[in-house]
Amino acid sequence: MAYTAVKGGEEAIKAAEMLEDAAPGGSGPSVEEVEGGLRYAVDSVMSEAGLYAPRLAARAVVQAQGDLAEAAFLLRAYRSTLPRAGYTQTADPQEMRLIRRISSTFKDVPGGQLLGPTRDYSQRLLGLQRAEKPQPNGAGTTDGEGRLPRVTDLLREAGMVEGPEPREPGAGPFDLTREALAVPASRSGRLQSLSRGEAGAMTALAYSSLRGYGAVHPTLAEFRTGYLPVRVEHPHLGEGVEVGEVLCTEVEAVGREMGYGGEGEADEPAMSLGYGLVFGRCERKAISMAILDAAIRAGAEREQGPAGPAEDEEFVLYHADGIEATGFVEHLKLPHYVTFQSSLDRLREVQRKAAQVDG
Amino acid sequence: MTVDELLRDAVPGLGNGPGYNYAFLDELSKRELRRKTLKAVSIPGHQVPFGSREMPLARGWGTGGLQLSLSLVGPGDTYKAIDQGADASVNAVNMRSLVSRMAEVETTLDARDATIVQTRHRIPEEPLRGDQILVFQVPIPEPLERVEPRISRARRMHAERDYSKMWLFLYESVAKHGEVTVGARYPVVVNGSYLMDPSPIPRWDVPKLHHAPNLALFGAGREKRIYAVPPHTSVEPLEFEDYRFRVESFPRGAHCRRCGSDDTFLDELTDERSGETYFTCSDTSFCDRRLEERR
Amino acid sequence: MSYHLKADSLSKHFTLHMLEGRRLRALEDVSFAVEPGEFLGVVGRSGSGKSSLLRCLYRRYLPSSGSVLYTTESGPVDLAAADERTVLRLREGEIGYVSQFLRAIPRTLAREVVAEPLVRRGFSPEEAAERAAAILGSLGLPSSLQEAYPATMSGGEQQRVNLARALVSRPRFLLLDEPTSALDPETRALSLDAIRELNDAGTTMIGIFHDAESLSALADRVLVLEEGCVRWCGPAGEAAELAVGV
Amino acid sequence: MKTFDPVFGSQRVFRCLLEATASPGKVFALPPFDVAAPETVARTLLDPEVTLCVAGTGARETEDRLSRLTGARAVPPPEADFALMLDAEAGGLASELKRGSLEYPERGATVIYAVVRLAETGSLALRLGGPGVPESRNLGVEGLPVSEAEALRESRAGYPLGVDAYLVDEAGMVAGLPRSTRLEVISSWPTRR
Amino acid sequence: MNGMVLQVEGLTKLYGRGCGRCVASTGPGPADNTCPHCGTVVACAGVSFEVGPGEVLGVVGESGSGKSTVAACLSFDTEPSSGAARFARFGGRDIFAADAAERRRLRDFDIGIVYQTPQQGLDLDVTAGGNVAERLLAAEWRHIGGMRDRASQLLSRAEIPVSRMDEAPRHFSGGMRQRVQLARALANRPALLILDEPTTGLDVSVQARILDLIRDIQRETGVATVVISHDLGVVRLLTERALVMRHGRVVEAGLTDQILEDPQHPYTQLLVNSAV
Repeated sequence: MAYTAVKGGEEAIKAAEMLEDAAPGGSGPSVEEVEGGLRYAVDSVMSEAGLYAPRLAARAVVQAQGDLAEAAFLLRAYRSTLPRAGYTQTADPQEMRLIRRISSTFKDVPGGQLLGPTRDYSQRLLGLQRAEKPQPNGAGTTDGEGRLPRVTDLLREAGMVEGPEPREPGAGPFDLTREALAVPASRSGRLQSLSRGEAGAMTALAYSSLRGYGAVHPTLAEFRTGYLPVRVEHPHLGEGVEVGEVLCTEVEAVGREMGYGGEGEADEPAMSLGYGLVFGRCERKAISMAILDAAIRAGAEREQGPAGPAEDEEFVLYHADGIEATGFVEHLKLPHYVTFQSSLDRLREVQRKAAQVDG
Repeated sequence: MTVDELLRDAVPGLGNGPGYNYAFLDELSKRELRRKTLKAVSIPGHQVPFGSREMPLARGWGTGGLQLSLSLVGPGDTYKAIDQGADASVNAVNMRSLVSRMAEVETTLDARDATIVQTRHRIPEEPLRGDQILVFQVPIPEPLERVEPRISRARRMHAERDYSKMWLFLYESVAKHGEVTVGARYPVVVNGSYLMDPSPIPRWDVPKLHHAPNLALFGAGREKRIYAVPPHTSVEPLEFEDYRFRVESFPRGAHCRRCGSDDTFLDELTDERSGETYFTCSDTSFCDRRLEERR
Repeated sequence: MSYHLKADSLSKHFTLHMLEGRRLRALEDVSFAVEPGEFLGVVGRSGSGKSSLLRCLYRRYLPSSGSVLYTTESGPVDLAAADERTVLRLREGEIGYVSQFLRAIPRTLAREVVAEPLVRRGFSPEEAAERAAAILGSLGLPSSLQEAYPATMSGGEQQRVNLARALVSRPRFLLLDEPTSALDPETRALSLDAIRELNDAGTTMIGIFHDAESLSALADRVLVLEEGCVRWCGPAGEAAELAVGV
Repeated sequence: MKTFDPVFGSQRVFRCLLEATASPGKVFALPPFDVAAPETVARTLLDPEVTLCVAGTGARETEDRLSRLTGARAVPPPEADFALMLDAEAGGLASELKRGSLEYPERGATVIYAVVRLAETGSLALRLGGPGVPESRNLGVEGLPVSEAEALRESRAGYPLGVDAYLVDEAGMVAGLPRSTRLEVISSWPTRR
Repeated sequence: MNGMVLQVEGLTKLYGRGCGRCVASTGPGPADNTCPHCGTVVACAGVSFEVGPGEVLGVVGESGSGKSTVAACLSFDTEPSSGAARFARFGGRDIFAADAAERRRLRDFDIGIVYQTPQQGLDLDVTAGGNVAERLLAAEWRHIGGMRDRASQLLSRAEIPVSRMDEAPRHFSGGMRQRVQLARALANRPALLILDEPTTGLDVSVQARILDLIRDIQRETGVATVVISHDLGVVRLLTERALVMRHGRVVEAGLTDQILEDPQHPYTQLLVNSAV
């Protein structure tokens, strides 16, 4: 009968698993095929899991049969079993080996626009024939040596954009995986939380802000995708050693929300800055993250409180995590008959009292 | 070197499948959970935030209770898991298999044999002893969530022990319905101080928490909080002098169709053939034992 | 000589900020004294500063300079400089004021308007209402009108409510600003009787009257004002030869 | 003697501490290891995420060792999450430690006192009450000055703010004094050492 | 405390980072309350007054004068930048120095407030009786029958028909909502009542009834009261003493009838002469 039978839960679960495994269809793509061919799926899973491991992410995508929320969940659950071997040094996104770099602030931006590999500017036609894979000419990336100037630095020098936020006091950045996030969150806590957020949820919230539920409608000062070197301190030499690189997308958005100049500067009005940095080429999410970062800060400064859900830090940070949201929504599939019985009892009591009054 | 090999080398612990530490969690995670658990016991009823790890179960499926159990268990333990009172319910089965696989502990269906009982939505009918620990899976740890969804505000209300909004919620249900309409998840005050959510147990089980001889630990994985009721601690449901707290009542003459009990919490079922309502014990192991004894 | 109230070089100027700071002089260097139980009449042409003087004494106007020494039951107080709380206490306890026009409490029955000062002094609402009815009756206000809002009444009726409110608590000191101007001769006589009765019982009074009869019927001495200055002050009888502005 | 094992040793010590916290004042035997009992407690609870201070005779050396073994950062007492008092008789620690805030009372410190002996009677006799204590319970301590017991009690005057304590004796016995426990000094006389 | 109920001294509230020159650079002189140096808004500065038992003090001024900031500080809705408010029921101590628990106690028991907007002072979706009962619950009343008796007394005193006690104020008119607020504010017999524009935005006839009610209840209970209003009529009717505020400063203080008949400050004269 039901999954709540007194006996047989164990058998039922095994049978259910078997049915799932035996579902009709081919064997699906291999881990390698997913890693190479479904790059955005892999990026999305890494980004939401908070673990940069393309091979494992691809494996998760295969195991979840393309359910990316499930795949991110698998990877994040796996991540929590991993001990922390050490801490990397603070990475400087300036060092990124760029494959893409766009600025929408100025027609001609120092360092130039680098469109990189994208179909952003092409027609979205569903291809009905398999296309030949073209051979691009050139490496397609900068070498990371000749650093491109940062648009926000230029704007800041001109006094147009707020200064950097003062460093948070204390030993180091907040660690979301070690501590429960409380709001108001530190900036590092907020950015970590957003960086692991669910792309769809973040896009929706950022969109609501653009549509007027809030007032953040920024311009992308800089949008960069590229490989960011990761360094750890050499245990004996004490200097940084590059141990690899991670593909990241970084967004700096400047907004007409007026802030003030930074520490020690004249109190001149300036544009505020929203920041986004995510694993992989999750471009939508990176932009949304920058909007939400700016929106949350705008909300905190408003005398009358947040102007919309996107500006409400607690609302955004507690609802943007896809793993938490999907888990709780899906837990409704679990049995609840004890609590339901308890509700029935109250309802009957209320009905009985109502009947007494009417009678 | 493969990823798996790399990980196996990096992780201390036993051979619980490639890449997994004893009891699944890495030692640092366990340590944090343990520290927070001790604080939770030291401040009964207070919700201690912790850096809840992702588990191989979905959020909302008992990750909090599971993390507590995994930080507690050692080779000498005997573990029991129930969901809705039943050891064979899907969630309980999953918990039991995971914990026994990852921590190599004995499992049992008999509450008397367990050192750790992990539960969703029920307290066993069998009275627990002082050497047993009851671990609750908590979906929503915040009792004030019904009246204040904002965590930051609810936290301030706890700081000030400002519970008039919760009382008002109960007042309103009496004003509107002539009765307190809270079913399960009945709010309680622990040690005369903090308002606490006992997790969605039926009201039937709430009195069992009051001055219980055993330690009760509550874990909310998604909401990342741990709280506790030490043994011999007062746990009082909110009630008015003229509207007392009452447990669920079953129709006159209702009893378990299997073991005949009329003093246990019953599940209401419908006979597929006759269409009649009948009852069985919610605590299936307890029911089995009674049935055995009566034979 | 013991005085109940003594004004010394009292002046009142107005600065009209909305009219480029134009200054108006209402009172200039006014000095006089009233003995306990005495009735001092104030006379003068319209605009001579009579009402301003009474208002300064009651502190509805803030005097610009000078002093107003008032002997309370527990010692002297300078009404021109006293803090607000002292003034309010005196208004509540011993200084009454009847203005030319009714400033009754809106939406309150005549009898309640009159009873209110008593209630505030701790009388029971019933007893206060009884006394209010009695005094309104003695001023010739029919009980049907006592149960009406004063705002709906004629000028004369309003004036009697006003007077009754001041008399009912039997103040030690009473300021009267044309309290009978709108009354017919019959009710005016009743009002004057009530005022005199209180004066005879020991209440010190300063009054402005629009008619010579009322003045001569009540005043022991008369203060004559002209353009804000004291022109003359002396026994009531000697004032007959002076022009009394009406 | 058995080597302290970070996985299973910690697990057993933790369960013992949990019982001690849940039943304040009751004396439990810590599992014996090749490390001094108070240090097994520290090594069970500390890791790089928390801070530590050690006081008493030989504090510096112990602090260095624990920092190295657990990764916990050594800090002055007012910043410490955990404090270890090697020589409880010196006293004066509880009043310096952090007590948490009303919103986050759990941020109050945990102090581990190394004492001489725990029993039902001792030169310092405490009467305890509160959660985990049916009616009341007596605890005798050898080697904890009355002033320190008073300082501990004072730290909880603003409950839920306060300092949580464990007493660990030379025989490897432990008793918990969480902040919810009401403390009353019923008798004391100078200890011999 | 010299028998006073409340003594406010030097109450100052700045919105913004402040630069040390804010207070000196704002106020009636510069006719602005935004600091020209740093953009900080000086909502009020150096406001001092006292209220005695049974007294009603008016605070008059147009919007932006800082009068509502005074109310917001006294009801803990905003934190003053500096200044003190000694309160007799708080042992004569400064309420701004109270800790969170003490503040809640003060708000629950000792200071009643009626806001201009009912949604600030009421939960519009909780029954009228529940809104009153919330105060009683905070005062640890635990008997529903008893609370309902007390709530119906208070509500009927506030001219809310008892038959509507179990309806939510969302369905009430603006005037009724204000009366529920009043009943709620008085539930625990506060020592101080703060009325922040209690009748603003209501129809004239509704205003009149509420003002009468406030006056009567104030007389009956003798609660020390601070009435914040831009409406001189309200202040004339309810108060005996008043402060006039502009640009965050008190520009005039005195007896209410004196302020209305013989205003000293240019702004007060303008205000009095602007009454229609």
